[in-house]
Parts: sequence; structure tokens; C-alpha cells
Amino acid sequence: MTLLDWTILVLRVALPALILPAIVTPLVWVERRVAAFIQDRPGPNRVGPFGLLQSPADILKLFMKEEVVPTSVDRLLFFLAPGLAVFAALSTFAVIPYGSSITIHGEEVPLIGANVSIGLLYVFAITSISVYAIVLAGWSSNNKFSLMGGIRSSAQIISYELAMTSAAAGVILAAGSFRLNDVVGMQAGTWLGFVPRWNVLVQPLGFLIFFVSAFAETNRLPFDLPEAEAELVAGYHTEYSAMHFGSYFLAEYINVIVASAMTTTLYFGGWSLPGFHPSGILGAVASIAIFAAKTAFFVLIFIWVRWTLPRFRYDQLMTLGWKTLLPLSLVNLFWAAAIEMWRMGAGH
Amino acid sequence: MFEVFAAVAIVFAALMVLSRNPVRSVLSLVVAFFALAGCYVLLFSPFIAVIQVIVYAGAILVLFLFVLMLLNVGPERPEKTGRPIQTLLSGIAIVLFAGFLLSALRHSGSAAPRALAGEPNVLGRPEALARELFSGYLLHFEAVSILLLSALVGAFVLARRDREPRG
Amino acid sequence: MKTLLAEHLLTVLVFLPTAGAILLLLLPRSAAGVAKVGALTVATLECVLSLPLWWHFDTALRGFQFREAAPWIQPLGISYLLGIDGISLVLILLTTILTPVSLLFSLTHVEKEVRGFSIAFLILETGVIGTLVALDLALFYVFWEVMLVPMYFIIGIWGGNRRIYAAMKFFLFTMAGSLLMFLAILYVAIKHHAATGVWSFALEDLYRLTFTGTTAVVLFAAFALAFAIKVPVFPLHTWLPDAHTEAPTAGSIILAGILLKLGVYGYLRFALPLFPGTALRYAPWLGVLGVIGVVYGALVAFAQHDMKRLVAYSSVSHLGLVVIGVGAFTTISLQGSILQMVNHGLSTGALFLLVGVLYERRHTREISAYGGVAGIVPVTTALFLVATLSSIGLPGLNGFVGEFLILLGTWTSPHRWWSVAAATGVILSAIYMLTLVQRVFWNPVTHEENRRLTDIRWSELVAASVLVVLMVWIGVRPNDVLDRLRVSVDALQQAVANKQLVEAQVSNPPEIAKGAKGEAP
Amino acid sequence: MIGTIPLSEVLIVSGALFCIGLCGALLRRNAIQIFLSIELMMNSANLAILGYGASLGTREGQIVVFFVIAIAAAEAAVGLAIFVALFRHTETIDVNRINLLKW
Amino acid sequence: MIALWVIPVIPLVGFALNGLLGTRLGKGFVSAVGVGSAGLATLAAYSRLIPYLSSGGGTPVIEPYGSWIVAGSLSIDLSFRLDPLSALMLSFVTFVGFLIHVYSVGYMHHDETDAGYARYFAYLNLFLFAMLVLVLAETFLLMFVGWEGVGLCSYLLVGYYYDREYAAAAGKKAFVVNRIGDFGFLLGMFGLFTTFGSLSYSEVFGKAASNPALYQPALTLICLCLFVGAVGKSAQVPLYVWLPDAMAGPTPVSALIHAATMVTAGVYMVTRCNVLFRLAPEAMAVVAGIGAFTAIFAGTIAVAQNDIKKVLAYSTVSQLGYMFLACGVGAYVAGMFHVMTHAFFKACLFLGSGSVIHAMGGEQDMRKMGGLKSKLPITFWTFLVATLAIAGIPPLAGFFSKDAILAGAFEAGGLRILWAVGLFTAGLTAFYMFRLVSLTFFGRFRGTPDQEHHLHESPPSMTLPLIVLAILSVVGGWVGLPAVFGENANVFARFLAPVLPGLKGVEEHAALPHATEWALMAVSVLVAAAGLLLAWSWYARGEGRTPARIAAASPGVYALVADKFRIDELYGVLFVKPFYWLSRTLWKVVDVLLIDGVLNAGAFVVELTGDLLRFLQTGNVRNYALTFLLGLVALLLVVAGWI
Repeated sequence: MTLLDWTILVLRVALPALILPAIVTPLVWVERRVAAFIQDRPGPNRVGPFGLLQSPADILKLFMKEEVVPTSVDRLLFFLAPGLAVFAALSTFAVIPYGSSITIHGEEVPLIGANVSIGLLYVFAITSISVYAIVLAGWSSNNKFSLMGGIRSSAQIISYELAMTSAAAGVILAAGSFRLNDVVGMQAGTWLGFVPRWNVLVQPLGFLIFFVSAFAETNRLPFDLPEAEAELVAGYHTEYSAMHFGSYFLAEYINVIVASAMTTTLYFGGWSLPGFHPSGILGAVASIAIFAAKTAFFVLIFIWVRWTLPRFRYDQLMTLGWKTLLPLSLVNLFWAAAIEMWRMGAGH
Repeated sequence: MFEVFAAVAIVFAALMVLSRNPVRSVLSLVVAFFALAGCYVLLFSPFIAVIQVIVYAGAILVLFLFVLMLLNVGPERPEKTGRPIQTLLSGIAIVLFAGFLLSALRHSGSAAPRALAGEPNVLGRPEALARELFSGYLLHFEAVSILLLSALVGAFVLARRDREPRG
Repeated sequence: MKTLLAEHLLTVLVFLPTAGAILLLLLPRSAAGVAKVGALTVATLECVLSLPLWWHFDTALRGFQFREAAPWIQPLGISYLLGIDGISLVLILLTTILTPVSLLFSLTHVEKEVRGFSIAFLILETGVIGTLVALDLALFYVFWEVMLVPMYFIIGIWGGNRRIYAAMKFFLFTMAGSLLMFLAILYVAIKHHAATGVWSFALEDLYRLTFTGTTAVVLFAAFALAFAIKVPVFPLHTWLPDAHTEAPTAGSIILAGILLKLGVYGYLRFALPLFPGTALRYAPWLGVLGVIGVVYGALVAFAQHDMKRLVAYSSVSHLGLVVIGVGAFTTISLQGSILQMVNHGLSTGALFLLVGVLYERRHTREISAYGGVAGIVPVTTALFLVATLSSIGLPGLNGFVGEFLILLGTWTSPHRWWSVAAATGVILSAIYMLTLVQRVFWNPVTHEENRRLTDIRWSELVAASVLVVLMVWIGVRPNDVLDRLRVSVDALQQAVANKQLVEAQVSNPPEIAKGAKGEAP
Repeated sequence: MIGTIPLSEVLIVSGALFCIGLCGALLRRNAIQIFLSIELMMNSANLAILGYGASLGTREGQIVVFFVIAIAAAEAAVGLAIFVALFRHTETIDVNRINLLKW
Repeated sequence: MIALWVIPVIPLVGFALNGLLGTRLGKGFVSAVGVGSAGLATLAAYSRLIPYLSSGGGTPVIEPYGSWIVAGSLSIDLSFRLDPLSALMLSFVTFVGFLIHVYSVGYMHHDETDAGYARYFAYLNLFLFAMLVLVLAETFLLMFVGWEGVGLCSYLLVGYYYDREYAAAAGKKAFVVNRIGDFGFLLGMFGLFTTFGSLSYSEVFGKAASNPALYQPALTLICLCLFVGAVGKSAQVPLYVWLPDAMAGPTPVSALIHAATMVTAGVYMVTRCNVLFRLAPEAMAVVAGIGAFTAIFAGTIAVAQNDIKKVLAYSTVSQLGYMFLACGVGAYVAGMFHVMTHAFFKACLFLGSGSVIHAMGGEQDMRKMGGLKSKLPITFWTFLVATLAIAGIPPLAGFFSKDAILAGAFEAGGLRILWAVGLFTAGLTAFYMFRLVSLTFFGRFRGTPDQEHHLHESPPSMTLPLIVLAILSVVGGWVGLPAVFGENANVFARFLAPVLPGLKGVEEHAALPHATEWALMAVSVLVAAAGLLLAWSWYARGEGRTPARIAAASPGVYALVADKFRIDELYGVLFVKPFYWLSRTLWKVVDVLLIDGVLNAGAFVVELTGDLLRFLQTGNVRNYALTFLLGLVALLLVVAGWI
């Protein structure tokens, strides 16, 4: 491997890894502003123009705060957990194509962390890791509320993972590949010249399930029971303070972004756009922009929902996951299969 | 590369066995499994590797943790009535067995000294695997699915706290 | 449907009960009444369907009739071969008659797990009939075991106080025997393969084999033991009193009426034709055991104070007589033995049934608990008396004909003294049976509760009457049965004789015996 | 770089893992840890199988392992359920204390 | 002309009707059916007999009705035979049977429920059927059917009062003892079959008669076997014990079965087989011996009995002995002759005694009777006639038959010992019979007052048969006048002649000279008269003081005789007790202890091993795992060949 290759590799991997956390800071601000807007109040507007510097300040605070570690915690795990959370959140992004491809020295480089053949599976694999972050946090804190939170969230994540996976399976079926680039590729182009070939149009049900599950996976309202302040006093990260708490915070927002990105990729054609054929460096940039735009949209929806819907009760959560989403996702799978067969029939 | 993964796997496996604290041993096993997954990738089985992570690390071991938390069992406390003979015998047996295994494996290794060949991207490609699985092994697949279903029901029945005494 | 009945009558007969059982299985556990009636209906239908066998049986034809053949487990040459000759014919009819009778009796007397009871009975019937029609040793063995299981449950679940013990004893005894037999069957089949290069368990193929020397002795022993236990022959009889006593009435009827016969049947169908030389060489022992059985059974029966036990031991005695007839192996004695099996089925069946009638009212089988009930339950008394007379062989009833033929046939055989010894059974049976009658029905009434006994119910009456009618019929017209036995018995003796010749020639066993081709019955 | 893992190495590793699992299964008293060890042994087997599969250039290995994993999942589910039920009665999962099958 | 099978079937139908419907339809119906069927049967029988007799008898009529049992070489036909012998039996069986049916109507009327009444007549009809089958049968097996049939009926009728233990026991005893006889009969039949290859009279006797030399050797044994049967049925020593007990049945039954008909079946059978017996002299000797001994033995017992029916019973036994004596010495005609006459007077006697018992309200002890002759005139006179007949006073029936037998015994030669015994028995008979009469009808009444008050003559339905039978006991003998009254005086002998074919190489002994005959008659009459007068003087006049004195003189002997020589007790010790003991030991020791013991031992071993191996079941999972691994290692070692 030449140096160039190395650099390309590094860039491909590092860029998103660096950018994502960076985005979080404004994202927090956005969330708070939107929340304020929804609740019809100003929101942070003191620090800097439009209070833009509010969240950097907060982050600074988190870094500087005193670290309080309760006695009788399992120190190793206690400190391992937050890191795990961030790691999981970040590494998911590795397989998501955030743009078309650029050509460097005649070698085409797809804009994606790792263009592996099992991209989607990889995503799920990592998601399943993120459970540990929470469970361990809950357990190692040696605090019954945290434990409850841990157990709850692990249960919740595992449950919704099923629905999510089987919903995504529909897309895989359509794409015929786990490779997310292929998924994006198959969504490029249009029907009848103007209708984009997005999966959401073919599998609206699948999209719905996936998106709802995404809420649960990221422990966002209305599914934020693990940290339900009211009953569990912030659940699994009760005992965390300073940046360790911050890292959970970080992880959550990264997860939100990743989830949105996944949604975009799977159901809304990723970086592609009907009638847009990226070429050259500009095209690549444009595609990245498109991808960012789409993702941003879903992030906003995440935020909007958070301030709109009340929290579920635990049993309702489980009922929804097992008795509604899972069966529906199977329906969706059959539907997708049917479409696929029809298409094959039409194909030849 | 393989050696690295293997080493990690072995080390954490050992940790798993040695640690008194069940939660820790679960976690070390998770790591070991990840390492194994790595080995699998290197053995041209990326799909299996991912499955390994999803199912083993993501589901089974979480389940273990889960149970551990439910039962909330602490580290095992040393027994007052240790069983020296039991332990001794076990030790001997294991050593003997290990000896056998290693010698046997070395033989088999030398018997099939062929370095791992085959074209990676073909061998591990999920769609190819799927095709083979669903063409040649459909029945087995269904059988396993039924097994899983029954296991599900069985687990449910076993673990459910029966309110009224069964009669 | 028509062809099904015409060409697969035996199959229908074998599996109709099972079908019925499956239907019952669909019923809820609580549907007792339906189960009873359903089972009875099936059994009756079975009985009706079995009558064509009787009418259309060709009494002149040698060999098996109503044959059916279908491959089953080809690689091992195990096939589904059915067919009957006179010997199986009469036993089949006995079965199809006794089963509805006992079910009819049970109508009013089984409350516990009725559905299971009915199902067990139907399965049992399948097993019995299958055993009687199977012409393939593997198939035979399967049915033989099928027969065992429901009986085990019938005794073990619906039996008396010591039912578990009895059921266990019954099961272990029978199992021990049949396992040996199974080994023997396998060995025979393997030898057939070795000799001919083809796998076959078909009876007529195996008939062609010839065994001599120790092999023959061992194999014969294995078969004979299994059947001897079932019969049961003297020292192996102790399971029988317990089983009979503890079994529910209906169970006792079937057990005594049919299952015991299968021992003798098996001996005639398998042990004898497969190893004639050996069989005849050891026939004297068999006869001696039979004689012992007759006298011993009678004497022990006399000592009993439990009605069912007494009847059970009387079965030992009667079956001993049958065994003698087989051991003597003369045409007359063989026909007598087979006829006697039917007779014993009817008379002992009736006896158990009527004892059951009393038991269901008084809930004790102790003879001493009764006495003088003749005036209270006259009809029962009358029927019991007839059954008794038939069982002690009063001329004009069925029992006599069988006894007479056996004794006379034995007398004409080389072993005249068996006949003399066995004839004492005539006296002994009169002693113990009449003592029973006297102590139960005659004599002054000693227990007040007996005065409140109610006489026989309609269902019971019908059940018993069927048997009584048959007793009289066979007593007056034994030829109807004997005609159907004649050719079969003759063929059997023929085959045995031929094969003995072959055995005499053969030096190194086993090999295909040319002489025996086609002669096999 | 991948193409040069000698089969024997794979096998040795899997053997080692197996033995470790064996030790755990035999020497541990905590039922869950025993169970974990068994899982480990199963994985060592998987490793061996995959190794052979790869060296023979077939996919059978992967398919077998696929099934093994599926079955392992079932087994884990039932096994853990049993532990839960057991724990409810005996308040322990120390296999030395659980000897209900004892005469 | 009606077929022979109709005759027995009529009472069978009667049996069926009474048995099934009798209880419901009441006494009127029952008696109608019972008596009716008996009467019809009689009519049917005579409708066959009269033409047969008028045709002079001779050639037997054989009516086959198809085959009964066919198996191998055995083939038994259902066929009836009408020849002089069966004709003779038929004539009086039906007639006496009918009379006794009539008598029963009166006798049973009061004391029985409808059910019992129906049962009684049903049994009676059944008996008639069986007896007719017995006499009409053409094959031994068919005869055996009747043979057992009558046995059954005797069982049922003796045990008629089933709620009395002794009655039930007596019935059983009768059947069992008969069974012992039948055992002999069966073996006899087997012998016949193996010897002659058939069981039909015509074949067997035909072959035997045609060449005696061939069959003679086998015959002795066969005849003895058959005779065992006869001994059982006809209550001869040693199997006579059931008959006295059989008196537990209703009196008419005793009259019909245990006096007139069934018990004579043995004699009939022997006579039927005379061809065989004549070829087996030893057997005949045995028959004669047993007969003679029974005659005197039973006679002796009869002397000391006080129960009126017991006396008659023993007298019957002794008379039967007489008949066998006759057969034994070859005087078959005389035997059958006595069978017939005996049927008349003994039936009459029993019915008479029945009438007495009836009047006494069930009392059977003669010591409580006396002086009844005025109270029951008809009964008395008929009874007296019958007594004189049995005592052998000319010209009554008994005289001729008995005389014929004595003559036969005398002819038989030898030391004339049989004759002497017979003669003595005759005296004995006269003695105890007149003792009976004296005690019952003469002297003063010894019963209770209210018994006396109730004394009354029986209804005509009972007295009528008495009268008829009395008349028969008078005239019955005149068909068999001895040769002294002219060559052809003995119609009876001529009539029976065809049944007794001549045998090649067996010479008939010559008839006695008339002088001797006259002498014999005179002697027998004197002896009879002597016994008669002695009894009269002792019991009627002397109120029984003399015998009392004698009894007192030798108490032991008297007690022994009174206790019937304690034969029952002897048998009890010899057979019954050991039988009980044997059956119990076989059960408790052989069955339970030995056989089951062995099995349980086996079971115990299994259990023991189980108990030991159980300790491997520590319940500790790790032990199991370890064992498992050790096993694996061991296996590997073996495989690797290191062990």
C-alpha cells in the first residue's frame, strides 16, 4: 500500500469520526432552540449571537467539573461503559456512505468509511454492542435505580432491534446486498421519470417501523424509559458526572445522527437525488450536501418528536415492540418479498 | 493478524474462566468472542463473524448478563467442603485430554499442511452463502427455526413464575 | 368401499378399531358416555364385518385365505402380509365377539377415565387381530407387542387394589418371553438371508428353512418359551392369577378369552412348523407340563377363596388340557385343542363376566362374602350355572366336545396315560366349580347385605346371553367349527411331516428345503 | 497477508480454547460460568470447523457454524430459563448445592 | 308315525317353557306344561312302542339325524335306536315319569313359591329329556350325553332346597361321585373307540359279536371302565355314598330319579353292553361280586335306619346290587326284569313315604310315626302292596324278578355263594321293609299332638299315582313268569332275546330242571316270609323291645351299622381331607413360595444392584461431567492403543 492509500483510508475513516462529535455541539443548541420554539419561549440566547456559544460553554463545564466516583462501584466497568457507548455510536457511521465517490490518481474512492459487503449487518452488530454500554453502566454503578435503568434499556434495545432488523431486511431483500452503497445505488433513478426510486415509496410500512424502532434504539422520547428522570432519577447514568456523563450525552446525539443517516440511506436514497449524476469533486461535495440535508431533516424530526410526545409506560413499550411492530415488520417483509418476486417475473 | 486475534481470544477466555465475578467473566467472554469474530473474518467468513457478534455478543451474552442481574448472584464464595479429589481428578483428566487434543491436532495439521487457500470475496460472500444455505440446506434451516421456536416457548414456560400451582 | 371390503377385509378388520380409537381420541376427556357407546359401536361393527370371513371361508382350501400383501420395510424384506386359515379364523371371530361383549358389560361399570379405557380396548383388539392375521414374523411381532401395552394399562389403571403389582408382573413375564422370541425371529431371518441371499420375514419363506441340532433347539426354546408364558404352561403361570384377579372384569374377559389363546396359536403357527423335529422331540415335555397344569391348576383352584382367582386357576387347568392336545399332535386332539380354545374363551369369559356382575354389586370377590344369592339373583345364577357346566364339560354344551376330542385324540396318541391323567380333570373341575357355585349361590344367606343385591342388568344380560347362546350352539353343532379347522389342521400336520423328512436329510443347517416347497400351510 | 494461516495453527487455537472451556466447565461451581465455558467450547469447535471449511475452500463450514450458532442460541435461552427457575427454588446456582437428583 | 327325536324333545320344550316363563306365568301354567309335556312324551313314546311291540320287536329301528361330531377318524352321529331294550326302558321311564309329574303337582303345591315351583318342574322335564336321550341313544357318546344330563338333573333336584346347606352339599356330592363314575365311562369309550374305531352300538356290538377272539383281550379293561361308570350312576359300593344323601331332595324326585329310573341307568348300560361283558368273564365276575356285596351291605345298613327315606334309599342301593348281581351272573333278562318291577314298587314306596311325610308335615323319623294305617288308608294299602312286592311275596311283581335273579345266580354255579348272599339279602329286604311298615302304620301314634291333629290323606293327584303303581307292582311281574309255567310263559325273556345275541365260542349254560326251580322259589318265599314275620313280631307287636335289647347287647356293632359303617367318615379321612390339604399346600407352597419366590428373588437381585448403583447418582453435575470426561479420556487412550 502506498502512502496515498493510507492517507485516503485515514481520511475516509477519520473525517466522519471527527466531524460527528463536532456536529453535536450545534446540535444541542438546535435542540434547545427548537424546544424553546415549540414551548413558545426564547431558549438560550444570552451567550454569543443567538446563544450559539451556549453549548460549547456547557461542554467546557463538563470537562472542568469535579469527577465524583461513588465507592463500591466496579471501577473498571464503570469507566469502561461510557467509552463503549461513544465508541459504538461513532463506529456505526463507518459503513454509511455519506457521498458518491471521488477519483484520486485515477483510483475511484467511494465516500464511505469501510465499503464492506456486510455493511448493514455490521450496523446491527454495533448496535447490539451499544447495549453493553448501558447495561454495564447500570450494573457497575451498584445502584438499584441504575440497575433498573440498565435492565430496562437492554430489554428495550433488544426488543426493538428485532423489529428494526426485520424491517431493514425488507430493504436488503430489495437491494440484494448488505452493502449500503448498493442500497443507495438501487434507489438512484426514477419511475415514470419523476418519482424517485426510494424504498420509502415501496415499503412505507418498513420505513415507519424502522424509524419508530430507531427512537427506541436511541433511547429518545417517547422511549427514554432507561433514563426516565421522574421514576429512575436518570436511570443508568445516575452515578456519572462530568465528562463521563457527557460522553453518554455525546453518544446519544451521535446515535440520533446515525439513526437519521441510516434512515436516509435505507429509505430515502442516501446521497442520491433523482436526476442528479455526481461527477468530479463538485459532484462529490454536492452528494455529501444532499446526504447532510436529508439527515438533518430526520434529526429535526427526532427533536420535534421529543418535545411533542409523552413517555410510554414500560408495558406499553414492550407491547408496542413485540405485539405491533414485530408482526408488522414481518408483514412488510412478506410484502417486500412479493414485490421482489413480481419484479423478477417482470424482469424476464 | 490472526495470531493477534487468537491471542486476545485465548487470553480473555482464560480471564473468563479465572475471574470469580460472573459479570466480569461474561464480559471477558464478549471480548473473546469479538476476537473470534475477527478470526472468522480472516477465515473468509465475514458473514459468520457478524452473526457471531450479533447473536453471541449481542444476544446470548446479553441474556447471560440479564439473568445475572435478575438473580443478582455475587462472586462465588470459597466452599468450606472443598473437593480435593474431584479437583485433582479433573485436573489430571483435563491435562491428559489437552495432551491428546494438541498432539492429535498437530498431527492433523501436519496431515493437512495446506495453507488456507481459496478466493476470499467468493468464499465469504453472503449472497452465495445464502444461495447455498437455502438450496441445499433448506430443510435443516426450517428444522432449526422450529427448534428455536420451541426453545422460545420452552424458555418462556420454564422461566414464568407460575401463580397457581399447576394441577 | 366395496372393493376395500372385498379385497382388504383383513386390513379393515385390523385397523378399524384403531380408527375408532383415533376418533375417540378427538373427544374431550370428559365425554364418557360417547366414548363408551362409540367404542361399543366400533367393536360391534367390527364383529359384523368379521362375519363374512365365517361365511366365505373356503373349508376345502389348503393354505391361507383372504391374503393381502404389500411391501413395508423393503431393505429388510419385511412386508405387510395378511392371511388366515381355519385356526386363525375361529380365534378372530372369538375376538370380534368377546370384545363388544366385554365393552357392553363395561357400559355400566367403568367410570374412571372412560375414554382411555375404550381406546385401550380398541387398540387391544387391533393388536390381537393383527397378531392372528400376520404372516410376516416382523409384523407378527409388532402386533404381538401392540397387544401387550394396552393390556398393561387396562390392568394397571382400571384394575383392583393390587393392580400395579399385577400389571408389572404381567408385563415383565410376557416381555421376557417375547424378547427372546424377537431374537429368535431375527436369527431365523438372518439365516434365511444367509441361505438365500434375500431378506425376508415372510412366514412361508421361513418355513422353507431347515434347522437342526442345537440351533433348532435353542430357537425352538425361545419361541416356545414366549408362547408358553402366554398360555401359560405350568411353572410359568403365576402371572395369570394376579393379572386376572386384578384386571377389571372386561379386561379379565379379554385376557382369559383371547390373549391366552395366542400362546397356543403362536406355537401352532410358528414354533411347530419352523422347527417340527425339535418341537415333536420335546412335545412329550410339553404334554407332561400340560398334564401337570390340568391337575395342578384344578387343585390350586379349589383352594382359592377369591372368585376371580379361582376362575383364573381354572383357566390354567383348561389351557393345560389344550396344551396336552397340542403335545399329542393327533388330528383329533389338535382339532379338539383349537375348539377348546374357543370354548374356554366363551365359558371363562362368561364366568368372569358374571363374577363381575356380582362384584359390581357387592364390591368383593371373596367367596365367603356371598352364599344363598340364588334366590336373590336367579337370572345371574342360572347364567352362571350354564357357564359353570360348560366349563366343567357337560355334554350338550361346548366344553364337552373340546375336552372329549382332546382326551380321545391323546388317548389314540402314543401318550395314552396323559389322557388318563388329564381325564381326572373332569372330576376335579366338577369339584372346584360346584363348590364355588354352592358357596356363592346355594346355602343359606349368611350376609344381610346380600339380600339387597339387584339382579343382572339388561346390558349385562345381553352380553352374557350372547356367550351362552354360543356355548349351546357349539355344543350342539360343533361341526360348524370343526369343518373350518379340518383342512388347516391336516395341512399343518402334512407340513410338519414333510419337513421332518427334509430335516432328516439335511446335515448342515440351514438351507432351502426343496421338499417343503408349497407344502407350507 | 490473509492467505497464509496454516490450518494447524487454527486448530491449535481452537484446541486451546476448548481446553480452557473444559477447565471452566469442570472447575467452576457457578452454573452460569459453567454454561459460559460450554459456550466457549462450542465456539472453539466453530473455529475449527471454519478453519477446515476455509482450507478446503468450501462453504459447508460456514453453514455448519451458522446452524451451530442458531442452536446455541436456543440452548442458551432454555438453559438460562432453567437457571432462573432453579434459582427461584434453591436460591443458589452453585452446582454443588444443587443436587436434587441425588438418591 | 312320529320320529323318535320328538319323544325327548317334548319335555325339553317343557323345560324351556317352564324355565323361561314359568316364574311369571304362575303355578297353573307350570303344572300344565310340566305334566302336559310328560304326558305328551308318554303318548308319543307309546305311539311308537305299541306298533313296535305288536310287530313283535326283534329288529332294532335306527333313526339317524345327521352327524354330531366329525374330527379326524372320529365321526359321531346323532341317531336314536328303538330296540327291545330301549323300548322297555322307554315304556316305564315315560310312564312312571308321567305319574310322578302328576304326583308332584299335589306334593309340591303348597310349600313352594311360584319360582321354586317352576324351577322344580323345569328340572323334572329336563330330567325326562336327558333320561330319554340316555335310553334312546344309538351311540355311546349320545348315551353319555343323557348319562351326564340325568346326573345334572339329579344334582339340581337334590339341591332343590338350595338354601339348606346339607341339600346343596348332597347335590354336589351326587354330581362329583357320578363324575368319578363318568371318568371310568370316558376311558371305557376311549378304549372302545381305539378298539372298534367307532362308538355306535351297532358297529361295536356287531364287530364284537362277529369275531370275539379278536377283541376279547382288550375287553376286560374296557368293561371294567364302563362298569366304573355304572357303579357311579347306580350307586354301587364303593360309590354308593351319594344316594342316601340324595334323599335331601323332594320325595317325588327320590322316587323318580333315585329309585325308578336314573339309578337303573347303570344296569341298563351293562345290559346294553352285555355282548362285551359276556366276552369279559373277569369283568362279569367283578360286576357280580360288587353287586352281591352291595346288596347285602346296603341291606344291612337299611335295617338300622330310622329315617323312612333313608331306609328306602338303602333298600334301593341293595336292590340295584341285586340287579348287578343278575348281570354279573349273566342273567341280564332277570336284571332288566327287576329293573322294571323295581321301578314300579320302589316308586310306589317312595311316593307312599312322600305321602306319609306330607301328612306328618315334613317329619321323616319313623320313631315319631305309627298307627297311620287308619289315618292314611290309601297310602297304607298301596304301601303294603309295594312292600310285599319288594319282599318277594308271590304273586307280586317282586317275587318273579327276584326269583329270576336267584335262579340265575344259582345257575351260575360255583359255590352258589352269590345265590346264598342273594337269598339272605331277600330275607333282609323283607325284614327291614316290614320293619318300616310296622313302625309307620302299625302300633300307636308317637308324634306330637298337633301333628296327629293335622294327619290327613293326600289329595287324589298324589293317591292316584300310588294306586296305579300299586296295581303295576302286582301285575308287573306276570310278563316274566319263570319257565316252570310253560316254555313260552316268559314273554319278557322272549321279547328281550334279540338284545342278547349269541356269541361265537361262548356257550349258554343250560336251563335249570323244573324241580330245582320250584325248590328255589319255595326257599326264597320262605326266607322272605320269615323276615317279614320277624319284623312284624318285633316292631308291630313287640313295639321294638327285642331289637332294643339286641342293640343294647352289642352297642358297638349297632352303632356301627346305624352309622352306615361310617363309610362317609372313612372317605373323609381317605380322600376329602388329603384333597383339601394337597390343594392348599400346592397353592401356598408351590405357587406362592416356590415359583413366585424364585421370581421375587430375581427381582430382589435387580433391586439390590439398583440400590448399589444408586450411589453413583450424586446429583452433582460436576461429578457427572468429570465422569464423562474420564470416560472420554479412557476411550481415547484405548483408541490410541496406549492401553
